[in-house]
Amino acid sequence: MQWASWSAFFNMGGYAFYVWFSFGLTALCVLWEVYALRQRSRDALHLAQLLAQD
Amino acid sequence: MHMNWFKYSSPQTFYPLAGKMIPWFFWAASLLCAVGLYVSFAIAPTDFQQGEAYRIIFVHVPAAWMSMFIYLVMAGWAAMGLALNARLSAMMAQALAPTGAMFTLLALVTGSLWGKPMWGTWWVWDARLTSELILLFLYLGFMALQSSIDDPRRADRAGALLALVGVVNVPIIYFSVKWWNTLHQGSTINMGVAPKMAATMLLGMLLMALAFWMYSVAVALMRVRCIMLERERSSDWVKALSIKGGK
Amino acid sequence: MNQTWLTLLRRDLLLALRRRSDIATTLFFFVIVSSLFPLGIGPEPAVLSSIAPGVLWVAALLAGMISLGRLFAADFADGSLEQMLLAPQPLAWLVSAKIFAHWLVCGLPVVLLAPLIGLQYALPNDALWVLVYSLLLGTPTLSLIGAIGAALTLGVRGSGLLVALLVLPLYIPTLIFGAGAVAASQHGMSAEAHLSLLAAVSLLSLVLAPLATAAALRISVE
Amino acid sequence: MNQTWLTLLRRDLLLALRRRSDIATTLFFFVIVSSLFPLGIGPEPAVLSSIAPGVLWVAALLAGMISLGRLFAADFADGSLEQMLLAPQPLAWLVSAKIFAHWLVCGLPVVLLAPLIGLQYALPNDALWVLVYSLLLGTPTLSLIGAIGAALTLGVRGSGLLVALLVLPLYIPTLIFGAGAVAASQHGMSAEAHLSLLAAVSLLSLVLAPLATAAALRISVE
Amino acid sequence: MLTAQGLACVRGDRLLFKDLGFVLEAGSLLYVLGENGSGKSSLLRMLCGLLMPGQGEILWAGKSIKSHAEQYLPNLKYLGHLNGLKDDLTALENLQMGARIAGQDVTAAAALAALTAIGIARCANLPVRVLSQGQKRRVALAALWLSRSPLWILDEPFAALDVAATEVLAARISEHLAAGGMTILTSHQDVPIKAKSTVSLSLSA
Amino acid sequence: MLTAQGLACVRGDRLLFKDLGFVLEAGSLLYVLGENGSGKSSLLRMLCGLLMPGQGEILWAGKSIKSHAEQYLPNLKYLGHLNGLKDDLTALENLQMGARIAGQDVTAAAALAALTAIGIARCANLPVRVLSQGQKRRVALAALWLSRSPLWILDEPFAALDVAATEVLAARISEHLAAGGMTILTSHQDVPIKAKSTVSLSLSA
Ligand code: HEM
Ligand SMILES: Nc1ncnc2c1ncn2[C@@H]1O[C@H](COP(=O)(O)OP(=O)(O)OP(=O)(O)O)[C@@H](O)[C@H]1O
Ligand SMILES: Nc1ncnc2c1ncn2[C@@H]1O[C@H](COP(=O)(O)OP(=O)(O)OP(=O)(O)O)[C@@H](O)[C@H]1O
Ligand SMILES: [Mg+2]
Ligand SMILES: [Mg+2]
Repeated sequence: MQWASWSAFFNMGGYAFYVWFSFGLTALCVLWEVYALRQRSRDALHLAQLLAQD
Repeated sequence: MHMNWFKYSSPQTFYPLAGKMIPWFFWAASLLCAVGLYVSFAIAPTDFQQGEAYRIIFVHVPAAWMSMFIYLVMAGWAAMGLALNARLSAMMAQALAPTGAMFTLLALVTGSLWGKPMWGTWWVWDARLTSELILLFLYLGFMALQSSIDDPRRADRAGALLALVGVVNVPIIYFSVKWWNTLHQGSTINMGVAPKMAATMLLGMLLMALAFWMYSVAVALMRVRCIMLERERSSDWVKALSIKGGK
Repeated sequence: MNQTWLTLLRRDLLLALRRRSDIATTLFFFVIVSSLFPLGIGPEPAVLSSIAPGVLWVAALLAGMISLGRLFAADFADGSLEQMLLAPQPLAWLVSAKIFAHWLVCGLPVVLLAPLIGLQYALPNDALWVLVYSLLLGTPTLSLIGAIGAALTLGVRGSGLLVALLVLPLYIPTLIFGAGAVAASQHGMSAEAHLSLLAAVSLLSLVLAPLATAAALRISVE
Repeated sequence: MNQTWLTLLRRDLLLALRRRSDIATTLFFFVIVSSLFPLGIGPEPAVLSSIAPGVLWVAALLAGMISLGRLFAADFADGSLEQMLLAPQPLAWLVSAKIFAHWLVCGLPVVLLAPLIGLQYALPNDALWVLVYSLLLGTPTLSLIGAIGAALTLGVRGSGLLVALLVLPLYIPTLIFGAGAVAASQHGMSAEAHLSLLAAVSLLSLVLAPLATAAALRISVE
Repeated sequence: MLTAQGLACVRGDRLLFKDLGFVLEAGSLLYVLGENGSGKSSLLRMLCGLLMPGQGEILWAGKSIKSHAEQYLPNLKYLGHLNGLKDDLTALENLQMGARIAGQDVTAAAALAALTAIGIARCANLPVRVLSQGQKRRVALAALWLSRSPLWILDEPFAALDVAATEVLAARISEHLAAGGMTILTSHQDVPIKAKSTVSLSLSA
Repeated sequence: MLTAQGLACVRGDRLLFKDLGFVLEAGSLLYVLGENGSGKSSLLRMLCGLLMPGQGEILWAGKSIKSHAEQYLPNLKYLGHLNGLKDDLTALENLQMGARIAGQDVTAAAALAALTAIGIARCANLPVRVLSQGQKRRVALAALWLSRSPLWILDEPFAALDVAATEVLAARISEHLAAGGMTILTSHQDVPIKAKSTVSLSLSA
């Protein structure tokens, strides 16, 4: 383990913004994609249900 | 054998099958990601030239790899869809595109975030950066074409053809951009100069790339399920499914 | 009066939202066109930054122009346009709602994205801000003037090229003042004069363009 | 085989002749776009001449792209396209006649006019010649690759913008080699390498594009 | 009261009709007949002010509809060959927004009631894109249940409708006429509509 | 001999027909009937190879028209809803160039004779743009007088034609059938055509 402390870890040798932004953005994109797909599948099923009642 | 393939390539049977596979891929992705992150942050040593900023490669490079890999896979599915007139293949191609575009965008953004501390600028018209940007355009063209054709079968086939044309062009574009860049000798910065990587760094990148790969499969399967539902919304199996609540 | 206007605006925005890829296309056209120039001209940051104002503004112009096809064509094809013509409100007023929606959907994203492309062209920070201001003042003019061209070429064969011919010459003052503002700030001068001229052109077209567009629509719908 | 090909070519040229304004429009678009830059960038000859290769080539690219709408759309609308699909000759072969006609009508005039615009950009004589050669070698590729995009977007909503998105990224190698050739000769280097690469891209697209276009047409006509 | 005097229509280089005139009083129905291409739609568009007459004048309450458009248009409900629906909006949204753009405030409940009246309440929340031709036409026609305009101009309203919907619509038109409204109609079918007075106007190609 | 087996057609998400099959022998006529939107045009385009069947196969002389297109297409003359005429060319130019593109050499005299046969020789040198709908249709149909293909596929050929032209065309089709040709036809009118054998195929919407 090469981090003296948690704050050193979060500081990333002064590059915190760049590193955490990169990882954070990636995480955000991934989570958003999964969420959007769940929503889309729900919508599609809902529409099918409306059509089924027709 | 091929009987089986045709059986599973019908949406009705593939839909539940994909549903069963998705959690496995997600678990694999999470696990690989956890280990990969541990390696990237806890084990991989600090780079003596770039300091901690280099840790961005653990998302940047896997994302860049995936962006190219997914394009190839997409073109493969597209070719198969065209050749065999298989609906599922075309749907897979369509399902992969947004994820590929997302990774391309991530590669661009994380690359910029890396470039700022390393080069002092967010962007240079370097060959690799430029061709990554063009790859993004190719993805977007594919998606835009598919979404603006209303007839799904036609959209599939038109998209597949475009993907194939793109795949022929990707190497040409890549080499032309490279050549353009070396000729103008504009940027002295070259990504090739990155120092020889330590084995642990490589391991971290590989693990993250594998995690992204598993994630891509899971997400593509989710999306293909959505596409099936939307396309076959008036078929009996989707109606039955929707009344059961989508399980 | 306001209710009809707001409804039209809301409807057009809702439609754009339901077809998100349409918004993206204009934006990416802007991005692609402005990325073509470095490929043609070469990657040296100094050269690029010196031509950036002109190039970015021309790209915005072309993106604005090429998206005009969407302004009235769909309404014309599905009959909502004739319903709009029969609404009791003054047509020019309703038209302004549609133009505003078009700007929100096609112009504003370009304004917001432009600084990012400006970064790729190694524009200094101040110039980036002026770029945003100038686009903010100038792109509405593009939508306003473009609407006249779009209305005139409704239902005409090969309308894409025709609209370009009609509209591009009218865009020239906007281009000159817009690019001039950015270039001025790049050279350490004040961009105010250019920006106020740009605002003046905007105001003028804000007053006149809806009237001209309304007249053109009446002709095209016959 | 040849007779059908020649008839198609003759028919398309005859049609272009009967509608001369169509030829003029592409040309004017090229002229307008390439004249926008001096307006946006400023009149210094040194700057202009250094960006001329890129700007002229991008203008040629955009003019080529914007004229694509005419390649198949009219035939699609009036039913001649389906008759062409039912001709006993290989479709790709027939398509090549149409593409050639398109190039003669939209590409060649641009090639011929380009040196004039080049003069306005203070390009030296040698570079002007290289500009003509490079356009002569490169514009056919624009028509060829563009044909694929035009065929894919036939009858599609908002096809003008879409075709731009599809086709512009594929134009990039042509742009790079074409503008590179002119820039090389401007800097006193030999343009041969660029020109031969341009020719290679042309040849490759000459072989592949008609096939892809034919496949795309079959898909679009369904 | 709508009056037309000496109307003439030229399309391309063909004269479709000339010297056409009529007076339409409250409660009466005008049937415009003629073959394909005889100029029925052109006449109706003229009466809306969408098409300028080659000659002649159209008056609403004695005033030219051209120069007094603001007074005329609130009294008019026009339905052409095209439905004027947005594919990406739902039936309900289309109906409600359409009414608002025509300057009329309509609640969701009222719009739903109109859709119910013409028998497509079930499709209220579906995007119009997925509806069949006849269903789309019904959504467009549902606006007639919301309309408070005295003058209706309907171009082939029965096209693409099945028997049930045709009856419902005919009943609605009769009701409108009974309440003192006016209707101008073209149709290739023969649909019985009750009216105080019915005038037929025949255009020959 | 044209054979269709187990054809199915899906447009959008609707199944228009399935399990459709027939055999068409030399000298016989196939009438395709059905309402608007029932899939007649789609079927005809399938038989030309313009539309891929969702299922099933189409054989010409026992060989798939898909894989043996070069052998099939010279035997086929198709006329769809669209006339395939160029507005800016004259009737004569259109006819002659159309035949050449279909791989057939046709002299101006022969083309003029065809135009005479269908009664629009007078319009031969006018650009098609100025012709009326029915005249345009006749120019397109004149190609049938030049055609040497045994199989004709005609989508509503009588639409927009007046009585005289309808008779001339019906006679031409009968003659073609008598000479051992085959014809597939859709029409909303009832036009008598003499044939060795006539088959009706009814599509239901
Ligand atoms: C917007 C900026 C950037 C983009 C679009 C970008 C794009 C890419 C791409 C596409 C790859 C994969 C190429 C391959 O594996 O052959 C890659 C890998 C890589 N990039 Fe970047 N990059 C950017 C910025 C940077 C910066 C600033 C650096 C470091 C100074 C960098 C260092 C690397 C390294 C070391 C690799 C791995 C190379 C290898 O594994 O062969 N990149 N990048
Ligand atoms: N915009 C136009 N320009 C020129 N001519 C037109 C235009 N619109 C219609 N026409 C012509 O005017 C004539 C009358 O058209 P109109 O649509 O009024 O006929 P209609 O009686 O409504 O026919 P239908 O029963 O088919 O609806 C037709 O011959 C048509 O070709
Ligand atoms: N390109 C297409 N994409 C999706 N659906 C289509 C397409 N073309 C036609 N359809 C639909 O297929 C159905 C059949 O169309 P088709 O043109 O074959 O009917 P038809 O029997 O020829 O009708 P008509 O008598 O009006 O000519 C219609 O419901 C139509 O809306
Ligand atoms: Mg009509
Ligand atoms: Mg039909």
